[in-house]
Amino acid sequence: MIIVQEQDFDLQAEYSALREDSPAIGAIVTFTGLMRDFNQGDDVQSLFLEHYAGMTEKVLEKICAQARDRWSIQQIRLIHRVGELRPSDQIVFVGVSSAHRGDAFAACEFIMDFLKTQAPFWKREQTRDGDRWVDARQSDADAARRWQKD
Amino acid sequence: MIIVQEQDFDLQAEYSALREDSPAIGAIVTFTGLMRDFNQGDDVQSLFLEHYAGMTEKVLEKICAQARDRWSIQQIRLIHRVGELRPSDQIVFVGVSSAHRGDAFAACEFIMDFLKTQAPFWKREQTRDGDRWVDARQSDADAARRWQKD
Amino acid sequence: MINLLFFARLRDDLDCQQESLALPEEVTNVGQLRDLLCQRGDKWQQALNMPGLFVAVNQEVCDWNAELSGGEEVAFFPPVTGG
Amino acid sequence: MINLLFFARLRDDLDCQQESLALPEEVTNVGQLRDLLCQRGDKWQQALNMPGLFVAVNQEVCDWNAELSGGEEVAFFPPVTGG
Repeated sequence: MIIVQEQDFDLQAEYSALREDSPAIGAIVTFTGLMRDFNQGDDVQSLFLEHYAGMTEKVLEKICAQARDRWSIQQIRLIHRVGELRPSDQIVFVGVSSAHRGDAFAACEFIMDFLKTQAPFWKREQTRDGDRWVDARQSDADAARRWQKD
Repeated sequence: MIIVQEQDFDLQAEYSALREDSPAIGAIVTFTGLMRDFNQGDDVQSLFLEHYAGMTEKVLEKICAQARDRWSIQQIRLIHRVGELRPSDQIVFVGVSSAHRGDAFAACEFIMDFLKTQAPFWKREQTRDGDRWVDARQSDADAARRWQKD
Repeated sequence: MINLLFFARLRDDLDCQQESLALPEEVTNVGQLRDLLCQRGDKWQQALNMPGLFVAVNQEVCDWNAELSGGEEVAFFPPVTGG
Repeated sequence: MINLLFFARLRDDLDCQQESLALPEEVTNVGQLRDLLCQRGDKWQQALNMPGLFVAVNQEVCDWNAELSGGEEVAFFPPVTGG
Protein backbone atom coordinates (compact mmCIF):
# COMPACT_ATOMS: atom_id res chain seq x y z
CA MET A 1 0.00 0.00 0.00
CA ILE A 2 1.51 3.29 -1.19
CA ILE A 3 -0.23 6.62 -0.58
CA VAL A 4 0.77 10.24 -1.29
CA GLN A 5 -1.59 12.58 0.54
CA GLU A 6 -1.97 16.00 2.16
CA GLN A 7 -3.68 14.70 5.31
CA ASP A 8 -1.84 13.52 8.39
CA PHE A 9 -1.66 9.78 9.11
CA ASP A 10 -2.21 7.61 12.17
CA LEU A 11 0.66 5.34 13.18
CA GLN A 12 -1.63 3.11 15.26
CA ALA A 13 -3.92 2.42 12.30
CA GLU A 14 -0.96 1.54 10.07
CA TYR A 15 0.59 -0.68 12.74
CA SER A 16 -2.72 -2.49 13.36
CA ALA A 17 -3.10 -3.17 9.64
CA LEU A 18 0.40 -4.68 9.55
CA ARG A 19 -0.09 -6.70 12.73
CA GLU A 20 -3.51 -8.17 12.05
CA ASP A 21 -2.43 -9.52 8.71
CA SER A 22 -1.14 -12.94 9.82
CA PRO A 23 0.07 -14.89 12.90
CA ALA A 24 3.20 -15.80 10.89
CA ILE A 25 4.52 -12.26 11.46
CA GLY A 26 7.28 -12.07 14.05
CA ALA A 27 8.61 -8.56 13.43
CA ILE A 28 7.26 -5.14 12.53
CA VAL A 29 9.64 -2.23 11.89
CA THR A 30 8.26 1.28 11.41
CA PHE A 31 10.00 4.47 10.38
CA THR A 32 8.40 7.87 10.81
CA GLY A 33 10.02 11.03 9.49
CA LEU A 34 9.10 14.25 11.32
CA MET A 35 9.63 17.88 10.42
CA ARG A 36 12.51 19.37 12.42
CA ASP A 37 12.42 23.00 13.56
CA PHE A 38 16.03 23.56 12.52
CA ASN A 39 17.86 22.87 9.25
CA GLN A 40 21.02 24.06 7.50
CA GLY A 41 21.74 26.38 10.44
CA ASP A 42 18.38 28.18 10.67
CA ASP A 43 15.07 28.02 12.48
CA VAL A 44 12.39 26.78 10.11
CA GLN A 45 8.83 28.06 10.50
CA SER A 46 7.11 25.87 7.93
CA LEU A 47 7.74 23.58 5.01
CA PHE A 48 6.04 23.09 1.65
CA LEU A 49 6.35 19.67 0.05
CA GLU A 50 5.94 19.55 -3.73
CA HIS A 51 5.91 16.37 -5.81
CA TYR A 52 5.61 15.07 -9.36
CA ALA A 53 2.18 13.43 -9.18
CA GLY A 54 2.08 10.14 -11.05
CA MET A 55 5.81 9.66 -11.26
CA THR A 56 6.13 9.67 -7.46
CA GLU A 57 3.84 6.68 -7.07
CA LYS A 58 5.65 4.80 -9.86
CA VAL A 59 9.05 5.35 -8.24
CA LEU A 60 7.78 4.29 -4.80
CA GLU A 61 6.19 1.13 -6.28
CA LYS A 62 9.49 0.26 -7.90
CA ILE A 63 11.49 0.77 -4.68
CA CYS A 64 9.04 -1.45 -2.74
CA ALA A 65 9.23 -4.13 -5.46
CA GLN A 66 13.02 -4.10 -5.20
CA ALA A 67 12.77 -4.53 -1.41
CA ARG A 68 10.42 -7.51 -1.92
CA ASP A 69 12.86 -9.09 -4.36
CA ARG A 70 15.71 -8.75 -1.91
CA TRP A 71 14.17 -9.69 1.45
CA SER A 72 11.43 -11.95 2.74
CA ILE A 73 8.64 -9.50 3.57
CA GLN A 74 5.01 -9.96 4.51
CA GLN A 75 3.62 -6.43 3.98
CA ILE A 76 4.78 -2.88 3.25
CA ARG A 77 2.80 0.27 4.05
CA LEU A 78 4.18 3.60 2.82
CA ILE A 79 2.64 7.06 3.24
CA HIS A 80 4.24 10.35 2.18
CA ARG A 81 2.62 13.70 2.81
CA VAL A 82 2.71 16.72 0.50
CA GLY A 83 1.66 20.35 0.95
CA GLU A 84 2.14 22.67 3.92
CA LEU A 85 3.79 21.23 7.06
CA ARG A 86 4.81 22.62 10.47
CA PRO A 87 7.61 21.63 12.91
CA SER A 88 6.98 18.23 14.56
CA ASP A 89 4.48 17.27 11.83
CA GLN A 90 4.70 13.75 10.48
CA ILE A 91 6.10 13.69 6.91
CA VAL A 92 6.60 10.06 5.95
CA PHE A 93 5.78 6.58 7.25
CA VAL A 94 7.24 3.24 6.20
CA GLY A 95 6.09 0.07 7.96
CA VAL A 96 7.36 -3.42 7.10
CA SER A 97 6.24 -6.76 8.54
CA SER A 98 8.13 -10.02 8.23
CA ALA A 99 8.67 -13.38 9.88
CA HIS A 100 12.15 -12.24 11.00
CA ARG A 101 13.51 -8.92 12.25
CA GLY A 102 16.59 -8.76 10.00
CA ASP A 103 14.44 -8.65 6.86
CA ALA A 104 12.06 -6.06 8.33
CA PHE A 105 14.88 -3.72 9.44
CA ALA A 106 16.79 -3.97 6.16
CA ALA A 107 13.76 -3.51 3.91
CA CYS A 108 12.46 -0.52 5.91
CA GLU A 109 15.81 1.30 5.83
CA PHE A 110 16.38 0.41 2.15
CA ILE A 111 13.01 1.89 1.19
CA MET A 112 13.75 5.13 3.09
CA ASP A 113 17.26 5.46 1.62
CA PHE A 114 15.97 5.13 -1.95
CA LEU A 115 12.88 7.25 -1.33
CA LYS A 116 15.26 10.01 -0.21
CA THR A 117 17.37 9.87 -3.38
CA GLN A 118 14.91 8.77 -6.09
CA ALA A 119 11.32 9.79 -5.32
CA PRO A 120 10.42 13.18 -6.89
CA PHE A 121 9.59 15.23 -3.79
CA TRP A 122 11.05 18.68 -3.10
CA LYS A 123 11.01 20.67 0.15
CA ARG A 124 10.76 24.46 0.31
CA GLU A 125 11.42 25.88 3.77
CA GLN A 126 10.13 29.13 5.20
CA THR A 127 12.67 30.78 7.54
CA ARG A 128 12.75 34.25 9.11
CA ASP A 129 14.87 35.36 6.13
CA GLY A 130 12.39 34.10 3.52
CA ASP A 131 11.76 30.96 1.47
CA ARG A 132 14.39 28.57 0.19
CA TRP A 133 14.56 25.21 -1.55
CA VAL A 134 16.22 22.55 0.59
CA ASP A 135 19.51 21.24 -0.80
CA ALA A 136 19.99 17.52 -1.41
CA ARG A 137 22.42 15.92 1.07
CA GLN A 138 25.53 13.96 0.16
CA SER A 139 24.84 11.75 3.21
CA ASP A 140 21.59 10.57 1.57
CA ALA A 141 23.39 9.65 -1.64
CA ASP A 142 25.99 7.77 0.44
CA ALA A 143 23.26 5.93 2.39
CA ALA A 144 21.64 4.69 -0.84
CA ARG A 145 25.00 3.60 -2.27
CA ARG A 146 25.59 1.27 0.72
CA TRP A 147 22.90 -1.08 -0.65
CA GLN A 148 24.67 -1.72 -3.94
CA LYS A 149 25.58 -5.38 -4.31
CA ASP A 150 29.11 -6.25 -5.36
CA MET B 1 12.95 4.02 29.82
CA ILE B 2 13.26 0.25 30.28
CA ILE B 3 10.37 -1.86 31.53
CA VAL B 4 9.92 -5.62 32.02
CA GLN B 5 6.25 -6.38 32.62
CA GLU B 6 3.51 -8.99 32.24
CA GLN B 7 0.94 -6.58 30.79
CA ASP B 8 0.58 -5.80 27.12
CA PHE B 9 1.83 -2.42 25.83
CA ASP B 10 0.41 0.26 23.55
CA LEU B 11 2.53 1.21 20.54
CA GLN B 12 0.67 4.51 20.09
CA ALA B 13 1.46 5.61 23.67
CA GLU B 14 5.15 4.76 23.25
CA TYR B 15 5.33 6.51 19.88
CA SER B 16 3.62 9.64 21.28
CA ALA B 17 6.09 9.77 24.16
CA LEU B 18 8.99 9.61 21.71
CA ARG B 19 7.48 12.16 19.32
CA GLU B 20 6.39 14.82 21.80
CA ASP B 21 9.81 14.97 23.35
CA SER B 22 11.37 17.65 21.13
CA PRO B 23 10.94 19.37 17.72
CA ALA B 24 14.61 18.53 17.02
CA ILE B 25 13.58 14.92 16.33
CA GLY B 26 13.54 14.01 12.65
CA ALA B 27 13.30 10.23 12.82
CA ILE B 28 11.56 7.60 14.95
CA VAL B 29 12.22 3.90 14.37
CA THR B 30 10.18 1.29 16.22
CA PHE B 31 10.60 -2.46 16.40
CA THR B 32 7.85 -4.73 17.69
CA GLY B 33 8.39 -8.44 18.16
CA LEU B 34 5.26 -10.61 17.96
CA MET B 35 4.64 -14.22 18.90
CA ARG B 36 4.52 -16.45 15.82
CA ASP B 37 2.19 -19.45 15.66
CA PHE B 38 4.89 -21.65 14.19
CA ASN B 39 8.46 -22.38 15.33
CA GLN B 40 11.07 -25.07 14.77
CA GLY B 41 8.65 -26.94 12.53
CA ASP B 42 5.61 -27.08 14.84
CA ASP B 43 2.42 -25.23 15.63
CA VAL B 44 2.80 -23.39 18.91
CA GLN B 45 -0.24 -22.92 21.14
CA SER B 46 1.28 -20.67 23.79
CA LEU B 47 4.54 -19.38 25.16
CA PHE B 48 5.87 -18.80 28.65
CA LEU B 49 8.56 -16.15 29.04
CA GLU B 50 10.80 -16.50 32.08
CA HIS B 51 13.49 -13.99 33.09
CA TYR B 52 16.17 -13.31 35.70
CA ALA B 53 14.60 -10.36 37.51
CA GLY B 54 17.14 -7.71 38.39
CA MET B 55 19.84 -8.90 36.03
CA THR B 56 17.55 -8.44 33.02
CA GLU B 57 17.14 -4.72 33.70
CA LYS B 58 20.89 -4.29 34.25
CA VAL B 59 21.74 -5.96 30.94
CA LEU B 60 19.15 -3.91 29.05
CA GLU B 61 20.46 -0.67 30.64
CA LYS B 62 23.96 -1.58 29.53
CA ILE B 63 22.90 -2.35 25.94
CA CYS B 64 21.05 0.99 25.72
CA ALA B 65 24.07 2.84 27.15
CA GLN B 66 26.28 1.24 24.50
CA ALA B 67 23.84 2.36 21.79
CA ARG B 68 23.95 5.93 23.17
CA ASP B 69 27.76 5.88 23.12
CA ARG B 70 27.81 4.77 19.53
CA TRP B 71 25.04 6.83 17.88
CA SER B 72 23.44 10.23 18.34
CA ILE B 73 20.12 9.38 19.95
CA GLN B 74 17.42 11.49 21.54
CA GLN B 75 15.40 8.85 23.44
CA ILE B 76 15.07 5.08 23.81
CA ARG B 77 11.97 3.25 25.04
CA LEU B 78 12.21 -0.49 25.64
CA ILE B 79 9.50 -2.83 26.91
CA HIS B 80 9.80 -6.61 27.23
CA ARG B 81 6.95 -8.80 28.38
CA VAL B 82 7.23 -11.91 30.55
CA GLY B 83 4.74 -14.61 31.54
CA GLU B 84 2.12 -16.37 29.42
CA LEU B 85 1.72 -15.28 25.77
CA ARG B 86 -0.45 -16.37 22.82
CA PRO B 87 0.15 -16.28 19.03
CA SER B 88 0.12 -12.71 17.63
CA ASP B 89 0.74 -11.25 21.11
CA GLN B 90 3.25 -8.43 21.36
CA ILE B 91 6.47 -9.58 23.07
CA VAL B 92 8.96 -6.73 22.85
CA PHE B 93 9.06 -3.07 21.82
CA VAL B 94 12.10 -0.90 21.08
CA GLY B 95 11.59 2.70 19.98
CA VAL B 96 14.42 5.12 19.20
CA SER B 97 14.20 8.81 18.30
CA SER B 98 16.99 10.84 16.74
CA ALA B 99 17.68 13.89 14.58
CA HIS B 100 18.65 11.58 11.71
CA ARG B 101 17.29 8.27 10.45
CA GLY B 102 20.62 6.43 10.14
CA ASP B 103 21.26 6.71 13.89
CA ALA B 104 17.71 5.67 14.78
CA PHE B 105 17.75 2.58 12.52
CA ALA B 106 21.20 1.43 13.67
CA ALA B 107 20.55 1.93 17.39
CA CYS B 108 17.18 0.16 17.27
CA GLU B 109 18.55 -2.89 15.44
CA PHE B 110 21.68 -2.97 17.64
CA ILE B 111 19.55 -3.01 20.80
CA MET B 112 17.42 -5.89 19.47
CA ASP B 113 20.43 -7.93 18.33
CA PHE B 114 22.08 -7.68 21.76
CA LEU B 115 18.83 -8.15 23.68
CA LYS B 116 18.43 -11.44 21.77
CA THR B 117 21.89 -12.73 22.73
CA GLN B 118 22.56 -11.16 26.15
CA ALA B 119 19.37 -10.40 28.09
CA PRO B 120 18.39 -13.28 30.41
CA PHE B 121 14.98 -14.24 29.03
CA TRP B 122 13.97 -17.80 28.17
CA LYS B 123 11.00 -19.03 26.13
CA ARG B 124 9.12 -22.25 26.83
CA GLU B 125 6.68 -23.23 24.08
CA GLN B 126 3.56 -25.32 24.41
CA THR B 127 2.93 -27.48 21.33
CA ARG B 128 0.50 -30.32 20.68
CA ASP B 129 3.28 -32.72 21.74
CA GLY B 130 3.97 -30.98 25.06
CA ASP B 131 6.24 -28.25 26.45
CA ARG B 132 9.74 -27.49 25.28
CA TRP B 133 12.41 -24.85 25.87
CA VAL B 134 13.20 -22.84 22.76
CA ASP B 135 16.73 -23.32 21.41
CA ALA B 136 19.01 -20.33 20.90
CA ARG B 137 19.61 -19.53 17.22
CA GLN B 138 22.98 -19.27 15.53
CA SER B 139 21.49 -16.50 13.34
CA ASP B 140 21.01 -14.33 16.44
CA ALA B 141 24.63 -14.81 17.49
CA ASP B 142 25.71 -13.90 13.94
CA ALA B 143 23.51 -10.78 13.95
CA ALA B 144 25.11 -9.53 17.17
CA ARG B 145 28.61 -10.24 15.87
CA ARG B 146 28.04 -7.92 12.88
CA TRP B 147 28.23 -4.92 15.24
CA GLN B 148 31.79 -5.66 16.41
CA LYS B 149 34.13 -2.86 15.48
CA ASP B 150 37.41 -3.76 13.80
CA MET C 1 4.27 17.89 -29.73
CA ILE C 2 5.91 17.04 -26.44
CA ASN C 3 4.76 18.08 -23.00
CA LEU C 4 7.48 19.82 -20.95
CA LEU C 5 7.33 19.97 -17.15
CA PHE C 6 9.59 21.84 -14.70
CA PHE C 7 9.62 21.30 -10.93
CA ALA C 8 10.71 23.04 -7.72
CA ARG C 9 13.67 25.45 -7.99
CA LEU C 10 13.83 24.89 -11.73
CA ARG C 11 10.22 26.00 -12.20
CA ASP C 12 10.87 29.10 -10.09
CA ASP C 13 14.07 29.97 -11.98
CA LEU C 14 12.42 29.55 -15.39
CA ASP C 15 9.09 30.95 -14.29
CA CYS C 16 7.55 28.05 -16.21
CA GLN C 17 5.65 25.03 -14.93
CA GLN C 18 4.41 23.44 -18.11
CA GLU C 19 4.79 24.00 -21.84
CA SER C 20 3.75 22.22 -25.04
CA LEU C 21 6.46 22.24 -27.67
CA ALA C 22 6.55 21.15 -31.31
CA LEU C 23 9.69 19.06 -31.66
CA PRO C 24 11.96 20.25 -34.54
CA GLU C 25 12.98 17.41 -36.84
CA GLU C 26 16.65 17.55 -35.84
CA VAL C 27 15.85 17.04 -32.12
CA THR C 28 15.75 13.28 -31.53
CA ASN C 29 16.92 12.88 -27.92
CA VAL C 30 16.66 14.71 -24.55
CA GLY C 31 20.23 16.03 -24.76
CA GLN C 32 19.35 17.81 -28.00
CA LEU C 33 16.12 19.06 -26.41
CA ARG C 34 18.11 20.58 -23.58
CA ASP C 35 20.48 22.28 -26.06
CA LEU C 36 17.47 23.70 -27.90
CA LEU C 37 16.00 25.13 -24.68
CA CYS C 38 19.37 26.58 -23.63
CA GLN C 39 19.35 28.69 -26.82
CA ARG C 40 16.49 30.68 -25.30
CA GLY C 41 18.99 32.72 -23.24
CA ASP C 42 21.10 32.92 -20.08
CA LYS C 43 18.25 32.05 -17.69
CA TRP C 44 17.61 28.75 -19.50
CA GLN C 45 21.28 28.08 -20.09
CA GLN C 46 21.98 28.43 -16.36
CA ALA C 47 18.94 26.55 -15.05
CA LEU C 48 19.37 23.54 -17.37
CA ASN C 49 23.02 23.19 -16.36
CA MET C 50 22.40 23.07 -12.59
CA PRO C 51 24.41 20.39 -10.74
CA GLY C 52 22.54 17.11 -10.47
CA LEU C 53 19.74 18.05 -12.90
CA PHE C 54 17.39 15.12 -13.60
CA VAL C 55 15.40 14.46 -16.72
CA ALA C 56 12.49 12.00 -16.89
CA VAL C 57 10.73 10.80 -20.03
CA ASN C 58 7.21 9.52 -19.47
CA GLN C 59 7.84 9.61 -15.71
CA GLU C 60 10.98 7.51 -15.80
CA VAL C 61 14.41 9.01 -15.07
CA CYS C 62 16.74 8.62 -18.06
CA ASP C 63 20.10 9.80 -19.39
CA TRP C 64 20.72 12.46 -22.04
CA ASN C 65 20.75 9.91 -24.86
CA ALA C 66 17.11 8.88 -24.31
CA GLU C 67 15.26 9.12 -27.61
CA LEU C 68 12.29 11.35 -28.34
CA SER C 69 9.83 10.75 -31.16
CA GLY C 70 7.08 13.20 -30.18
CA GLY C 71 4.16 12.72 -27.79
CA GLU C 72 6.37 12.22 -24.72
CA GLU C 73 6.07 13.90 -21.33
CA VAL C 74 9.54 15.28 -20.54
CA ALA C 75 10.23 16.58 -17.02
CA PHE C 76 13.29 18.47 -15.79
CA PHE C 77 13.91 18.72 -12.04
CA PRO C 78 16.60 19.33 -9.40
CA PRO C 79 17.90 16.64 -6.98
CA VAL C 80 15.02 15.30 -4.89
CA THR C 81 14.65 16.18 -1.18
CA GLY C 82 11.66 14.23 0.15
CA GLY C 83 11.38 11.92 3.13
CA MET D 1 27.41 -18.51 52.18
CA ILE D 2 26.64 -17.95 48.52
CA ASN D 3 23.23 -17.82 46.88
CA LEU D 4 22.87 -20.20 43.92
CA LEU D 5 20.23 -19.65 41.22
CA PHE D 6 19.27 -21.89 38.28
CA PHE D 7 17.06 -20.80 35.37
CA ALA D 8 14.92 -22.29 32.60
CA ARG D 9 15.93 -25.74 31.29
CA LEU D 10 18.70 -25.92 33.87
CA ARG D 11 16.28 -25.43 36.76
CA ASP D 12 13.99 -28.12 35.30
CA ASP D 13 16.87 -30.58 34.79
CA LEU D 14 18.24 -30.04 38.31
CA ASP D 15 14.81 -29.70 39.90
CA CYS D 16 16.32 -26.79 41.83
CA GLN D 17 15.58 -23.07 41.55
CA GLN D 18 17.56 -21.65 44.45
CA GLU D 19 19.98 -22.90 47.06
CA SER D 20 22.17 -21.39 49.79
CA LEU D 21 25.58 -22.99 49.98
CA ALA D 22 28.46 -22.64 52.43
CA LEU D 23 31.56 -22.20 50.27
CA PRO D 24 34.36 -24.72 51.17
CA GLU D 25 37.71 -22.99 51.70
CA GLU D 26 39.30 -24.54 48.62
CA VAL D 27 36.59 -23.14 46.28
CA THR D 28 37.74 -19.65 45.24
CA ASN D 29 36.28 -19.23 41.73
CA VAL D 30 33.19 -20.19 39.74
CA GLY D 31 34.98 -22.93 37.82
CA GLN D 32 35.78 -24.66 41.10
CA LEU D 33 32.20 -24.12 42.25
CA ARG D 34 30.94 -25.86 39.11
CA ASP D 35 33.33 -28.79 39.73
CA LEU D 36 32.04 -29.06 43.29
CA LEU D 37 28.42 -29.16 42.12
CA CYS D 38 29.23 -31.73 39.41
CA GLN D 39 30.39 -34.13 42.15
CA ARG D 40 26.76 -34.41 43.24
CA GLY D 41 26.12 -36.95 40.46
CA ASP D 42 25.30 -37.53 36.78
CA LYS D 43 22.34 -35.16 36.71
CA TRP D 44 24.52 -32.25 37.86
CA GLN D 45 27.49 -33.33 35.78
CA GLN D 46 25.35 -33.32 32.65
CA ALA D 47 23.39 -30.14 33.32
CA LEU D 48 26.43 -28.02 34.21
CA ASN D 49 28.22 -29.11 31.04
CA MET D 50 25.43 -28.14 28.64
CA PRO D 51 26.62 -26.32 25.50
CA GLY D 52 26.67 -22.55 25.91
CA LEU D 53 26.09 -22.59 29.70
CA PHE D 54 26.32 -19.09 31.22
CA VAL D 55 27.39 -18.16 34.74
CA ALA D 56 26.68 -14.76 36.30
CA VAL D 57 28.15 -13.46 39.57
CA ASN D 58 26.10 -10.73 41.20
CA GLN D 59 24.00 -10.46 38.02
CA GLU D 60 26.94 -9.97 35.68
CA VAL D 61 27.99 -12.63 33.18
CA CYS D 62 31.58 -13.76 33.80
CA ASP D 63 34.04 -16.47 32.83
CA TRP D 64 35.02 -19.53 34.86
CA ASN D 65 37.97 -17.73 36.48
CA ALA D 66 35.77 -15.16 38.25
CA GLU D 67 36.66 -15.12 41.93
CA LEU D 68 34.32 -15.96 44.79
CA SER D 69 34.85 -14.81 48.38
CA GLY D 70 31.44 -15.67 49.84
CA GLY D 71 28.27 -13.59 49.88
CA GLU D 72 27.85 -13.60 46.09
CA GLU D 73 24.74 -14.41 44.06
CA VAL D 74 25.82 -17.00 41.48
CA ALA D 75 23.42 -17.87 38.66
CA PHE D 76 23.74 -20.65 36.09
CA PHE D 77 21.58 -20.52 32.97
CA PRO D 78 21.31 -21.79 29.36
CA PRO D 79 21.69 -19.57 26.26
CA VAL D 80 19.08 -16.81 26.33
CA THR D 81 16.07 -16.81 23.98
CA GLY D 82 14.15 -13.58 24.59
CA GLY D 83 13.01 -10.89 22.16
